[in-house]
Amino acid sequence: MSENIIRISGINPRQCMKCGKCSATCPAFDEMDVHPHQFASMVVEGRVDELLASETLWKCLSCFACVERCPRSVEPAKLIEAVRDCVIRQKGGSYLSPDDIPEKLDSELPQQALMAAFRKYRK
Amino acid sequence: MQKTAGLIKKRALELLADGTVTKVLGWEEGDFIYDVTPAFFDKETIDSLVFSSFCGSNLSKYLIKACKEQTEGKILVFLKPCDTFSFNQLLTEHRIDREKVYVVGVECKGMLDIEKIKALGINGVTKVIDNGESLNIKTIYGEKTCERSEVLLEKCTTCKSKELVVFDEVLGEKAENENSQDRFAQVAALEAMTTEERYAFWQGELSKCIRCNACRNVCPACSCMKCVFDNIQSGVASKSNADTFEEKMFHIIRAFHVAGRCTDCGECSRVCPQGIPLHLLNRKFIKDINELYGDYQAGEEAGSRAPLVNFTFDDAEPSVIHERGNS
Amino acid sequence: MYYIEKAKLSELFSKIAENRSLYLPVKKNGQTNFAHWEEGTEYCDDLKTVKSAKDHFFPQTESLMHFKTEGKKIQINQDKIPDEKTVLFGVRGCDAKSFKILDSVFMSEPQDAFYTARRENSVVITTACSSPDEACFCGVFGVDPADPKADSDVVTWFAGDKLYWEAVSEKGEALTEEIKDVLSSSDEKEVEEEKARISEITKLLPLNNMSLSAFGGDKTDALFNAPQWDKLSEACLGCGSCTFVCPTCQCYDVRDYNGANGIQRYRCWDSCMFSDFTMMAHGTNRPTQKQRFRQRFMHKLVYFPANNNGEFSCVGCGRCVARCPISMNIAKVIKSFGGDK
Amino acid sequence: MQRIGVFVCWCGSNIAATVDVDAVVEAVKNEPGVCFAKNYQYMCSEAGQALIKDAIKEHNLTGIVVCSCSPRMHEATFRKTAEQAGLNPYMVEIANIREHCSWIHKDMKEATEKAVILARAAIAKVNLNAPLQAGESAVTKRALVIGGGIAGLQSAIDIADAGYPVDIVEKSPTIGGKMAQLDKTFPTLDCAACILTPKMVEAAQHPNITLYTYSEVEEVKGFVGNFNVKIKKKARFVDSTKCTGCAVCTAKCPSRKGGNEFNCNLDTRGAVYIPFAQAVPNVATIDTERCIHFKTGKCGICQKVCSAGAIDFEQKDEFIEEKYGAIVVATGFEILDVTKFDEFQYTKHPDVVTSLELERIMNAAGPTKGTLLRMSNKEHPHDIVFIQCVGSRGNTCRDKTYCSKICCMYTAKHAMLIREKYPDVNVHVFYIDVRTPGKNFDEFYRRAVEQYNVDYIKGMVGKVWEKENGRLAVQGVDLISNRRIMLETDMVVLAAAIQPSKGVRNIATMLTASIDTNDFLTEAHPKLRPVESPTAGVFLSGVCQGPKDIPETVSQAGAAAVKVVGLLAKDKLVTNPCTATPNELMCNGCSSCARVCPYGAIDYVEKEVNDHGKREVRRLATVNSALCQGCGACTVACPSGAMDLKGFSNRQIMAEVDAICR
Amino acid sequence: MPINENKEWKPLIVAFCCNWCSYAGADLAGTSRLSYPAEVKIIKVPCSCRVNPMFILKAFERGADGVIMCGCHPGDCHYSTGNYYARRRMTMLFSMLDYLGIDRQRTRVEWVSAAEGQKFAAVMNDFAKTITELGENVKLGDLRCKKQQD
Repeated sequence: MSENIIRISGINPRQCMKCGKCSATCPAFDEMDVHPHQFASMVVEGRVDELLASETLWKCLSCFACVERCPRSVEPAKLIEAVRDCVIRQKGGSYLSPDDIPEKLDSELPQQALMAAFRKYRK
Repeated sequence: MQKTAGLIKKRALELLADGTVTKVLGWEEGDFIYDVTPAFFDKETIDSLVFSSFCGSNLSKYLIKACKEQTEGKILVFLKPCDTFSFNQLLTEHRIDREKVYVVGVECKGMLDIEKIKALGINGVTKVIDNGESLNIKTIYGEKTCERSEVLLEKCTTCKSKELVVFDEVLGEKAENENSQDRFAQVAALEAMTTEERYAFWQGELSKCIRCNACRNVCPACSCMKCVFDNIQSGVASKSNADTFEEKMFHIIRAFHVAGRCTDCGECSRVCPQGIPLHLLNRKFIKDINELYGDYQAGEEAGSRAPLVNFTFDDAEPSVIHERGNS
Repeated sequence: MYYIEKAKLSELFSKIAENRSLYLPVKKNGQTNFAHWEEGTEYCDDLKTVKSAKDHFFPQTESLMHFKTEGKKIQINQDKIPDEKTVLFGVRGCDAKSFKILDSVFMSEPQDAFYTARRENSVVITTACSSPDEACFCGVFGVDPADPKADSDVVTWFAGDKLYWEAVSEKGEALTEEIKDVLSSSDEKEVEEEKARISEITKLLPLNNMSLSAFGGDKTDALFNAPQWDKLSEACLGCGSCTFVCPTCQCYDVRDYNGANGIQRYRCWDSCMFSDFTMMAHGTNRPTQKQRFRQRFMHKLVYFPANNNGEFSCVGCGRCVARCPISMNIAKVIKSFGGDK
Repeated sequence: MQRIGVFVCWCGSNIAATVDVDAVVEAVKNEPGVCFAKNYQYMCSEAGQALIKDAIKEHNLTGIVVCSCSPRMHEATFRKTAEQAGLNPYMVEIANIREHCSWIHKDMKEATEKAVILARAAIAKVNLNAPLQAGESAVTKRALVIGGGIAGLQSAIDIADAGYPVDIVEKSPTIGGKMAQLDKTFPTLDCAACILTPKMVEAAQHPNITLYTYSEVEEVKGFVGNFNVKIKKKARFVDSTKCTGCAVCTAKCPSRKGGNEFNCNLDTRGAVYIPFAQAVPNVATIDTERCIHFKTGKCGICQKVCSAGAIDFEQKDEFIEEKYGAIVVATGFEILDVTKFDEFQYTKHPDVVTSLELERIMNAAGPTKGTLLRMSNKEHPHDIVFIQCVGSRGNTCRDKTYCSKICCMYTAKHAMLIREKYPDVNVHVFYIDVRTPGKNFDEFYRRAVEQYNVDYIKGMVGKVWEKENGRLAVQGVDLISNRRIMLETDMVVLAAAIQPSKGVRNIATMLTASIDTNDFLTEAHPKLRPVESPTAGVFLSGVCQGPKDIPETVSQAGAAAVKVVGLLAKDKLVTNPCTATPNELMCNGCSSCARVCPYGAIDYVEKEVNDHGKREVRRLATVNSALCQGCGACTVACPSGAMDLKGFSNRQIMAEVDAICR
Repeated sequence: MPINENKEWKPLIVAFCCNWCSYAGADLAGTSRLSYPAEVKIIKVPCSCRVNPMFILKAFERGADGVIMCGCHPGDCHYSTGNYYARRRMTMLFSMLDYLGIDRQRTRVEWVSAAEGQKFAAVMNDFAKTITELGENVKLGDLRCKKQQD
């Protein structure tokens, strides 16, 4: 599973020097249960189940601040995205169902975002 | 052509007369119009100086010896655009002395190959009149004609440049280089073959080699005092192709020794009595160099650093060869 | 006189090849040269092969002996003298004459065993030149391209749709006897017409009337220091193309090749035009290209006749005229010494 | 024909267990040139060497082959042995039948066959060996030190003390380097100026030292023992023989807008300036870029106020050529440009400073006269955040991959000094790792934590921004407690990476000294020759070789000095005899060889040659055998094979190929 | 001693190693007892830039089935720039051999440092495997050098 994540992300998590800059940068840090800086070592340690269950996957904004700042080219957002992909693949592509949409709709939500969400969370 | 020939003779006379030069290097007329011989002329002998569509030979190499012997005054040399590249390359390698040479650049629209005329079945040629587009050929079997473009020298069909890169003055009308074919097309075609096909091709061609050394001796880049193949001390000396290995060794090493220095003047193929397309070896190196190390034209600029005596830190690894297709 | 239809040439060749190896001009990779005939090989009737026919008797490289070391002992093994029975078809009159010139070098004492064996085992079939070209000047050296009988075993003519066949020596007769099945008898009418036609063309050849009066065995003093050599040799590149295509050049070098399998002693063609020709410990005795150039022509036109009853070592084949990269050749040499007068 | 002896070593069982040494001896006996062959248990032992010596004498051997361990191990040994027996040491070849044979193969038959082939190759080579004589070259007993920082000064003083004249070339107007900008030094906290300025004065006054300040190396030619160096003394437009350093001109100069480099541009200086009060030489320099006179032709106030009449607007650059036996490179370092790290607001907010800027702020001679003040409003700060590893240890395009080594210690120093002087200031240090190896270093850091209550936070700062109250917000993470840290602070100090000075590339090229991907000069051997460049006669001192602190720099500077002294103490240098040599009769002077020579060892001469009786003047390559290191690049560039390498000639290598492929 | 007494064909591989890195790397492979085929025979040269294409052709002429050149990693050359020239030269030579239809896998360049004993052995094992699979070199040898089976 770890290999899968490494393959999908194209990232070598062993490059991480555990400086924490990703977490220091992350705008969604407080919302997360597993913080960006933990991702690399958890992938290395094979604690994938915890990651798969983590809220963080859905809290990460993919703003790429961590990717931008990471001095070691570990780029946690890509790791998180890879874990997210794994979850989606496991669920058979039904994280987001059309039934969920009405309650999520609000007047300011752009159509684009909806389309993007479907593209991303349904396979 | 006749006009240019007239201009050339006139300028040679003038420059000899006003003392600008003491000697003229040009072409001397032969028995038939196509058999001109490179020759040095002075005031007395200048009459036999000619210029025709068969002046394909590159005169620049003769300057090596001539510059050494020239003690006073300059040598006038007539160089076609492709020859000027060789001239520059010789300057780069300190083989000739720019101060001793007066270069008259002669514009060129491609030189002719008597072999190609004969290959058309035109036999017994005694005279050829170049009308610009077509040729009138007198033979002992009557008059014949053919298109000029059919019988250009191989090197002229793939002319790399009509630019004179070095000269003191220019004669003739500048020709366009529009009809020239891609000079790397044949190389690319060979590259596209399978290894076995290429092997068969070269085996067929190189096995014709008789080691007459004409390719080497005519080559302006082959200006060694003593070639490794003639030097019994070198450990690789050989005089004949007693085994097929020797023909490969000779041609690989010759191409390698001129790699990055070869201006692609095409003389090697022109003079080969067996018609081996030797230029395809040199062009392969030129193509590789252009692709791997950036475009480089030997002789374009005097003093430039040849690619094989140069490098960059991020040059391609030799493994690029192994990664190529067509095995 | 016999004939065979041109269309049936391959029958003739297979017949000849039944008991002997047949060599004839073949076009390969754009160049015509003598090659071994096998079923399917196509005869090429080009006027001239690039290399002359001399290779057949005097190949460019030839192994002479092998040395082998065992411990510190050395063992010498002579190479086998060739015993292949051969037929050479399609030889032009000029090349046929060159064999005679080579014979006087290799078959006079000390006799060259390899050359002699090849020569004795071969039958030479000449073919008249139906379309001589501007570089031909064999007439100057007494060759008749219309009827190359001299120095030949069988003479052939291509005329109309037939190949005419006439044996002119014992060897030729013997061969004819062997293959008579495929030949038909004929009169000489068409051949005579062909001979006349060729003779007419020969008159038009621009180089065919040169005079050799300036040359000969007694002309060393007159020619050696002649001023013409400077100009003539000026552009010479020092390559060996003239030598290697020449049917009469016969110089060779003997070399040793030290391979993993012992040492091979072999000979290979050499050229007096090469800067390392006859290189000796002290250097070369002809250090300039002028000297080397002069040597080649003095040898052909002066030294050779001096030692061979006035026979010139040139047959006027014109190969050097066609092949010299800078268009310098023996015809120009002859002319510059007044040969065109 | 050579008379060759072959000596096959058993190396105890190391070789003999896998290689049938008797069979090897038998097999090589019939090789050309071999007239003696023997095996022995330990060839390198005294008895083994005696065996070789006896054989050389008894059999009149002209060359020997030792089949043994790697030549890297005992080639020198056996060469000496041969020399003792009267044989030229270069007539010895080693066939490596241990590392390259017995140790890697298990099958005895296979290993024995290979050993025989390796021996044959060595025999084939010896057959073509010729005695070689090591050359000699004289040594110029003078050293050049490039860079006048602490590294250069220390090297220069040590060399000068040993009695050799030394010239220091310093590109800025004063010696002292980066250390002069420092306030205090760790771990003793003594003031940098107090320990540095005496050294500067010592160098200036030392009879064996010549200072070339405001000067640069223009050109280096020559080779170890014989360098020819051209030095450019840039025009100061002040006659240094007249200037008394009174500094009146510097005070009166009306062009005051430009930054003061010495104070990291935190304040300004005049166009005519003396970098700092203790500058050596204490001479003013006119900055023509800023000088009104040079820009408009007007002004000239400095000239008017100078009582010594030292101002000379007409002064020209001066060139000095000097010969040296050895060169010490001590070009030091500079601070990484941190403007690319926009998350820390360095370019936007004056209260975000680098550590070197903080040094100046803390220094009594600095822009705030030593009072710790915020640069934005000149107020006393209450909180300071230090961020470590800015630009170090990363692998992205804006980072350096290495650890800058000194930051952990100077940050601890800064934290401690601030807490000592201003106990009211809270100090936070964001770190990834604290690296403090060194004598009293970790104790020093612990003191900062334990005694001075410096708040060390394991984690990085993600971003810094300005709050409405003008203070700075710092968002970081504490990896130990796995929580987000939000701090409000008055100042942020960035421990910026250090990198080699920009000019070093140019100097390395001139010296043909190699540099690594980070532009640090490469040492000849990372462990055994750490202060020597691979280029003979060039030595490395200080940070130009790699990040170091002051004590390390000084000890390395001393080591470099010893190497220089060791070199200058010799009257003659023995040169490697395996050098390239051109065959004059074959050289055509095409320059290919010179273009590939990494040492500039090839030159051309017009020379008359006698080519078998033909005399003519030709352009010929000549090799300076003292410069040539014997790489052989030229031999392949030469198409005619005129250039060959002694000891590794074309014939010799081809003979080896032949022997192997037999 | 006759070489290759047994009939099983084994390739002949010539390795040119620079003195400073690759030769030392080979030494380290030996010291570490990392085996590679005995068919590999090493020739020491001062630097990879000393390797003349003629040496490589010579080896093939003499019956080598594969030729490998090892030098310091680019940037680590003892002579600072030698291997950069070698790199270009070998690229060109290999390209020409390939162009002439000679199996390009028979030639190789590897950069092996003095510390890479492991790599040296791995490279030699791999190269020997490649050459064994390719079989005997028939395209570029001199027939006169073929060993006679007597």
